[in-house]
Amino acid sequence: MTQPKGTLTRNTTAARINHWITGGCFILLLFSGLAMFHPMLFFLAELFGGGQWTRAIHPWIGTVLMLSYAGLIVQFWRDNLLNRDDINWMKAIDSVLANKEEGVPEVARFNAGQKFVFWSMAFLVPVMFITGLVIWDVYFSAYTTIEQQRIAVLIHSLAAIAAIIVWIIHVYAAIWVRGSMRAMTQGYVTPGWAWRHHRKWLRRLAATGSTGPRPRADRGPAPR
Amino acid sequence: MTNTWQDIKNANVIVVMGGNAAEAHPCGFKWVVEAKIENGAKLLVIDPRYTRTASVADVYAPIRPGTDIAFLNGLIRYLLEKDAIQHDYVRAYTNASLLVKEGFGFEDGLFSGYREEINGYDRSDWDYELDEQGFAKADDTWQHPRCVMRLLRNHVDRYTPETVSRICGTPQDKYLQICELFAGTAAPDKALTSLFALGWTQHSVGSQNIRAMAMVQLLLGNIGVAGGGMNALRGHSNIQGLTDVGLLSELMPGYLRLPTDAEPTFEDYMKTRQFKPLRPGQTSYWQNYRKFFVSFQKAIYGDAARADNDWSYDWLPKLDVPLYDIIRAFEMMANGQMNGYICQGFNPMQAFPDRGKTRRALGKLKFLVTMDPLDTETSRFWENFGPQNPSDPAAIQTEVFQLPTSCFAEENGSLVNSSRWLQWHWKAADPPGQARSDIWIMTGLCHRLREMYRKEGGAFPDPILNLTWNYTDPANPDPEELAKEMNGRALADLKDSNGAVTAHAGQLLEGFAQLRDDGTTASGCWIFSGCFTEKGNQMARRDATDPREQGLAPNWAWAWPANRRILYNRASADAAGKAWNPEKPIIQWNGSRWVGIDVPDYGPTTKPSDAVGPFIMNAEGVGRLFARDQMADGPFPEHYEPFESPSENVLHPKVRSNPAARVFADDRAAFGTAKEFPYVATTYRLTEHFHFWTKHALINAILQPEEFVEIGEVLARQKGIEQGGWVRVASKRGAIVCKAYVTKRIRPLEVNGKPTHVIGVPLHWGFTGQARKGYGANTLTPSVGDANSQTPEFKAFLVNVEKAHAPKE
Amino acid sequence: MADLQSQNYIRRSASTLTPPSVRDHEQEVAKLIDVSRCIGCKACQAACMEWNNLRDEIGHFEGSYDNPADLSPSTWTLMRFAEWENDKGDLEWLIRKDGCMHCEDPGCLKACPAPGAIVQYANGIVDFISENCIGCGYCVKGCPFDIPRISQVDHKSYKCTLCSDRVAVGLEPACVKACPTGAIMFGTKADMKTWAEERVVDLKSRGFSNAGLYDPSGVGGTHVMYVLHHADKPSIYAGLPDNPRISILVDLWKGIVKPLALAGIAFTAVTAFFHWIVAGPNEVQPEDEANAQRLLRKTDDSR
Amino acid sequence: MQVGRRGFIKLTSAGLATSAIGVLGFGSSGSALAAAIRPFKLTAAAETRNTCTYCSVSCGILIYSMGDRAKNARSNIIHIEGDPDHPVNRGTLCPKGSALLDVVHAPTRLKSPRYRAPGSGAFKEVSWDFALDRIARLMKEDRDRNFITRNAAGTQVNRWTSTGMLAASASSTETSYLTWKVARSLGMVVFDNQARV
Repeated sequence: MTQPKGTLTRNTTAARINHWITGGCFILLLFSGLAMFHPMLFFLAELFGGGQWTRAIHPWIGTVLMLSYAGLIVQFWRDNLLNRDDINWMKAIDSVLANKEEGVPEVARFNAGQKFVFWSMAFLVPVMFITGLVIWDVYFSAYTTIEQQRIAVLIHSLAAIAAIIVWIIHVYAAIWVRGSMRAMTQGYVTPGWAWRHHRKWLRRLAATGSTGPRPRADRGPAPR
Repeated sequence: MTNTWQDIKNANVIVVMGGNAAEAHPCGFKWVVEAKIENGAKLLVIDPRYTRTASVADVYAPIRPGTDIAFLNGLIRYLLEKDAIQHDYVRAYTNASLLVKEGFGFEDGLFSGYREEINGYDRSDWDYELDEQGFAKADDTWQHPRCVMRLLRNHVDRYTPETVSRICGTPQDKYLQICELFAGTAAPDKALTSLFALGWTQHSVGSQNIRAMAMVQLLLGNIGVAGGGMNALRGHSNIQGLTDVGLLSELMPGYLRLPTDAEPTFEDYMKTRQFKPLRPGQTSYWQNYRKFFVSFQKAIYGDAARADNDWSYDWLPKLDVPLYDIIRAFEMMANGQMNGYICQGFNPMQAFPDRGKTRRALGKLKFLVTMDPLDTETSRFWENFGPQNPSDPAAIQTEVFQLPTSCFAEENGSLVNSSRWLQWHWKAADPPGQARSDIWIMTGLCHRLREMYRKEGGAFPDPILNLTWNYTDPANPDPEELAKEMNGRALADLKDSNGAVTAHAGQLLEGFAQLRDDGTTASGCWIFSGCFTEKGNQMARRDATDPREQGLAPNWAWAWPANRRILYNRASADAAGKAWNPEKPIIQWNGSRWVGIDVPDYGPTTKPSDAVGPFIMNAEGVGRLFARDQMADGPFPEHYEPFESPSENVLHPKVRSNPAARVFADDRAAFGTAKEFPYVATTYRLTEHFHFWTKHALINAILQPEEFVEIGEVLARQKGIEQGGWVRVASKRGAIVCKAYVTKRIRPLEVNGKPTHVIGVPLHWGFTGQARKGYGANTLTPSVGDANSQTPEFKAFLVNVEKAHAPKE
Repeated sequence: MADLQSQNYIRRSASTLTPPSVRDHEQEVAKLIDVSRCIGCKACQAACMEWNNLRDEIGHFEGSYDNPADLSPSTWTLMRFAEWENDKGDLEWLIRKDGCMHCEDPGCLKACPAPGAIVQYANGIVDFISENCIGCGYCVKGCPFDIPRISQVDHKSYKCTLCSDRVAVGLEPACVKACPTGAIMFGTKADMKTWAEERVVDLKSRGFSNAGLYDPSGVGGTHVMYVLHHADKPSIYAGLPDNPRISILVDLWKGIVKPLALAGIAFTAVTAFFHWIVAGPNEVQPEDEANAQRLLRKTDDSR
Repeated sequence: MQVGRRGFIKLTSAGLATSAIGVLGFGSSGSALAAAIRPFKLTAAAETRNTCTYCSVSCGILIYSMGDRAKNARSNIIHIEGDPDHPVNRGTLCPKGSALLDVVHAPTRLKSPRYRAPGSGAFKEVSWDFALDRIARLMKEDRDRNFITRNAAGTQVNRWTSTGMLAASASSTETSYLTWKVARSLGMVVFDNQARV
C-alpha cells in the first residue's frame, strides 16, 4: 500500500492483517458464542448454518483467535509495558474523555487505555481458550470431570462477557478517536495525529528519523 | 415341576437350593417375588455363591459344592428331633409305617448288597416285607425297628449340626436358622416350595440330592398342596416335551421304557411293568401299562402291529446296558466304536464334560451331522480357532454336514413347559435362505433310507418299511397331524360297559382313559392324550382366567396328564377329604365326588373312606421316604464326596464317593487330586445368556461379552490376582485363560477345619457367535455322571488358579 | 417448530416464551424402580436396546457385571452392581438400574442452549428432540445424575426417553414391561408413591429399618423413583447422589449471569453512545499538524 | 381396549392368532404425535403369538413383523415382546427373551447346507439333495455293517449302536415325536437329549 508522503506508519502490514484476523474471529465468536449463551440470541446460529454448525465451528474459530492473538502479543507486548506515564494518563482521564488533550500527559505508542485493552485480552483470550478446551465436548470431554466442566463453562461465559465489554470499549475508542481506524486499516497516521495522541512516540520517531511504527534502533536515542 | 410357576406365589417359604432361579428363570422367579410381597413369604437361598437369587433372599447360607445331601439329611434329623413334621400327612400319605425286609442295612457308607465287581448293588433286599397276599406289612405306631420311620431316624442320626457344618462349610447359625424356617411349614396350612435345577442334578449324587428334598417335603406335608411341591425348573423350552416323548436312551413316549435284553418276549417285558398294588385297594396306575404300550405300537406301526405278532414288540431295539447316555456315547466314540453322530440342535463341544475328550472323540467319527439354526462349535470342531480350539483339519477325517434349520419363530408346534403345559405356537416368518424345519429334514432322511431299504434291502428293514407315515404331505408332515397322532384316535368304535359308543372309529380320543390294549386305539404318547381332541387343539387355548387367582389358569393351553395342573393334588386334602389349607384348597370331597379348581389326580368318585393313597402311580399308593429298589445308589440318600473333592468323607473315609457311580477307566485317570488342584470349582449360567445360543445374539453379547471366572477376595489376595486381570484356571483335563472377577460374593468355607475356596466358572463362551472367544467351562469338567441318570458332575470338581497373561491369538 | 404441535409442554429448553401448553391437564406418570425386588437380570437393558434399536459396542469383561461399562449414546439404561457389607457383616448385592430420572426440574433442560432440544411434557417425561440438539454437551453439565451422553457420530445428546413413543400410545415403557420380577413399575406418579409406601412397610418388616422412597426434592422430585432398602445412604447404590440438585455453578451460569451479561454489554454500548453524544469525536486539529511539523523539522535540524 | 384384547385372544385358531395391532386400537395416534415423539413403530405390524425358545418357563411372546401378509410382502420380524395375557410371564421377558430378535436375525444363522470333506480345512455350500443323499447313504452303510439283530444269547435285540443321535431341546414336541419314530425305527439306542446336560 502506498502511504502518503509525510505520514507515519502506525501499524505494519503484518500487524494489521494479524489484527483483523483476530478481530474477524472475535466477531464470529461473539455471534456464535452469544447464540449458545442466550436463547434470545439463538437466531444468530442461523448465520453459521444452524446450531450444530455453530457448536462445531465456535471452538475452531476460538483456536484461530488464540493463535492470532498470540501473534499480536508477540508484536505489541513491548510497547504495552506499563510505566509511570500510564499513571499520569489515568490521572487525567477526565480530560481524555472530554477530548481536552491539552491537559493530558504525553504518552508513547500506547496510552493506558489501549494497554488496558491489550492486557485484558491477553488475559481473557487464553482463559477462554483453556476453558473452551475443557468444554469442547467432541474431543476433550473425557479428560475432565463434569464438575470441572461446570466450572469451566461458567468461567468461559464470564470471561466472554468481560471480553465483549472490553471489545466494545476498543471499538468505540477507534470510532471516537478519529484517525485510529485508518491506522489499523491503511496503517498510517498523520504527524498531527501522533502529536495529539502519542506525542512521546512521535518524539522518539523524530529523534531516530523513523517513520514508524518503532524508533530506528541504529540511530541511537533521541537527545533529551 | 409338580406345581405351576404361578403357584409359587402361594408358598410361605421358598427354598432355592441346587439352582439359581432368579438368573436361570427370571420370569418364573417373578412368582417368588410375588409370594414375598403378597404372601409375606421368606426366601431361603443355599448356594456356594451369593447369586442374584441370593440378592433378594431373606436368608442366604453358603454351602460347599456337592454336599447338599449332608445339609438335607441334617435337616431331616432336625425335623424329626424337633418333631416338626406334619404327622397326619406323614402317617397317611407316606410309607413311614411300612416294614422293610430284614436283609436291608447300612454300614460304613455302603447299603446292603454292594457288589464291588459291578460297581453297584444287588437291590433285592431294598424292599418291603410282604404278607401272604403280597401286601407290604405296616406298623402305624412307628415302633417296629424295621419300619421306614425308624430306619430313617437311624440313618440321619449321624448328621448333627456340627457334622453338617463340618462337611458343608455352612456356618451353624445360618444352618439352624434355615432349619427353623423349614420346620415352620410343617403346619398343615403352611407350604414350602423347593425350586431346583442343574445345581442338584449335575452331581454324581444328583438324583439323591433331589430325593433328599422330596423326603423333606413329604415329612412337612408339602407335596400336592398349593404353594408346595418339588419344582424342577427345567432348562430348555421343550426339554420337558422331549423327555415326555421319550427322546432318551432308555425311554419311549409317555415314560414307557424300552425293553432290555433280559426281556426277550412281550410277556417278559410286561411282567416287570404292570405293578401290582402293594397295599390293599391301591390304584397303582401303571397297571394300565399294556394299554399305553399297545396303543403306542398301533400309532407307529399301524396295521403291522397285531396281537399275533405281540404288537411288533420285536421291532423295538433292546438295551444291553442301562443307558446309552452321552458319557457312554463319547466313551464309545473315543474308543472308535461309533461311526456316525447326528446333533439336532445340540452342541456337545460346549455342553459335554471334558471338552478335550469330546473334540478327540468327534474326530474319530466317519460322519457328523449337525442340524441347527446357528453356527455351532460342534459343527466346527475340526477347524483351528487358535488356543480356544486347537484342531488340525488335515488330521481329521470326519465328514461334517451342517444343516440349517428354522427357529421357533418360523414354525408351528407345541412346547411343553416346566409345569407340563403344552403350548401351541405359530409361525411368524419364513426361515432365512435355504433353512428348513427339523421335520422336513428328518422326513427327508427317513424317505431316503426307506427307499434304499425298499430297493436294496439291508439289515432288518421291517420297522423302517412299516413305520406309519400317512400324513397329508408325506414330505413335510403338518405339526397338527403329528399332534393328533400323539393324542390318539379310535381305530374301531369304542363302547363303554353298557355298549354305548364313546368314540367312533377314526375319532380323536378325549383322554388316555379311553385307551385299550386290544388294538382298537392308537396313541403316540399316552400322557398327551387329550391335547388335540374332536373339540380342537386344546394346546392353543388362550383363556387366562384363574379361579380365586390361585395360579392354575386351567383353561390356558393344556397340561399333561389330563389337563391336571398340580400333581398329587389329592394330597392337598386330609384323609377325610378336607383341604389342609382351607384358604387355598385345590380339590375337596363334597360327599359324592372330588371337586375344586383342578382336575383331581385321583379317581373322581373314589371315597375318602376307601383309603386309597394319593400317589396313584406308586404301587403302595403313598410317597416314598424309603425308595425301595428304585435308586441305584440306595433307598436313602447318603452323603458322598464329589469324585474330585478337597476333603475326605468324614462319615466313612473308606467310601468316599458314590460307590454306585459308573466311571470309565480313562475318565478315572483324568481325575485330579487336591494336592495338585486345591480349589473347588463349579460351573453355572449367568442370566444374560442362555447356554451357548445367546452369544450369537448381539444384545446378549453386549450384556456379557467375555469369558471370566469368579474368585473370592481372600484367594485373589493370596494369589496376587487383580480385579479384571487375566488368570489361568486348570483342571487335570485342561485349562482356560480368562479374566478374573474378584468378588465378595464367594467367601472361603471352613470345611473339616480347613479353609476351602470355591471358584465359579460361567459357561457361556465358545469360538463362534458374536461374543468374545472363550475356552468354555467344559474344558475343565470331569466325565463322571450321577449313578442313576448319568448327568455329568459339572457342579463340583477341582482346579488350580494362577495369575496369567492374555492368550495369544 | 413442528414439535410444538403436541401442545403439552411444561418446559422447553432455551425458550424465553411459554411454549404451547394448554394441554396440561394430564396425569403425571412415573416409573418406580424397587431395588429390593431387582435381581439385576438386565432384561430392562435388553428390552431398551431392542425397542429403541440401540446396539452398543461389544465390550470386555472389566471386573464387574456392569456391561456395557457405562451409559452411552447407545446405552440408555444400565444395571450398576455394588457389593456392600452391612453392619452385621452380611453381604448385600445392591443392584441399581441407572438411567434418566426425568426430574421435575431438569438440569439438562435448564442448561440446554438450543430451543426445543429438550422438552418436558405435561406427563413429566423429559425428552430430547434430536432435530434441535446442537451437541454442545451443556445438558451433561446440567444433569445432577450424570446421564446424557453425546454421540461422537452424529453429535446429538441421548438418554432414556421413558419410551415416550410407547407412553404416547398408552403403553408402558419397554423396560417396565420386560422386568421379570416387577422391580420396575409404571403408572401415575401418585399411584407409584402409594405403592412405594406399601413396599417400604414390607421392607421395614423384614428388618430394613431405613427403607424409603427416593424422590429427591432437590430436583423437585423425579418421574423415575427408587424404593431403596437403605434410603438413608443412597450413595451405596453405585453412587446414587445423596442429595441431588442442579449444580450451583449451572444455576449461576444459566441464572444470574445471563441477564447480568446482557445488561453489562448493553450498558457499555449505551455509555459509549452517550459519550459520543456528549463529547463527540476526538479529531486532530490543524495546530496538532503544525506542532508535529515543527517537531519533525527541529529534530531534523539537530541531526 | 383391554376387554377387546382379552376377547380377541380367546380365539384359538391359527388364522386368528395373528392380526394387525391396529385392531387393538393403536390406530392413528402414532402419526399425530410423530412431530415431537418417535412414531410408534408397531402401528400396522402383523402380530403373531409364539413361545420363547429358551428356558422352560416358556413365556408367551408376541412377534411383530413387517408386512401385512400380502402376497408380495415378505414378512420380516421387527420386534418381539412379552404376551401380557400369558398367565406365567404376564408380558415380562428376561434379558434373553427381550433379545430374541437378535437371535432370529443373528449373523451366524445358517442359510445353506454346508459340507466339509475329510481332511478339508473349509466348509463348502451344497444342495439339500447332496447333503441328505450322502447322509442317508452313510447311515445305511453303517447300519447294514453294524446292526445287531440278535445278541449272543440269541435274543432278537435290533440294536444299532454305531451311529447315535442327540435330539434338540427347543424343537417342538411334534418334531421330537417324528424324530423318535425315525431314530427308533432304525434301531438307534445311542439316543439322548439335553435333559441330562
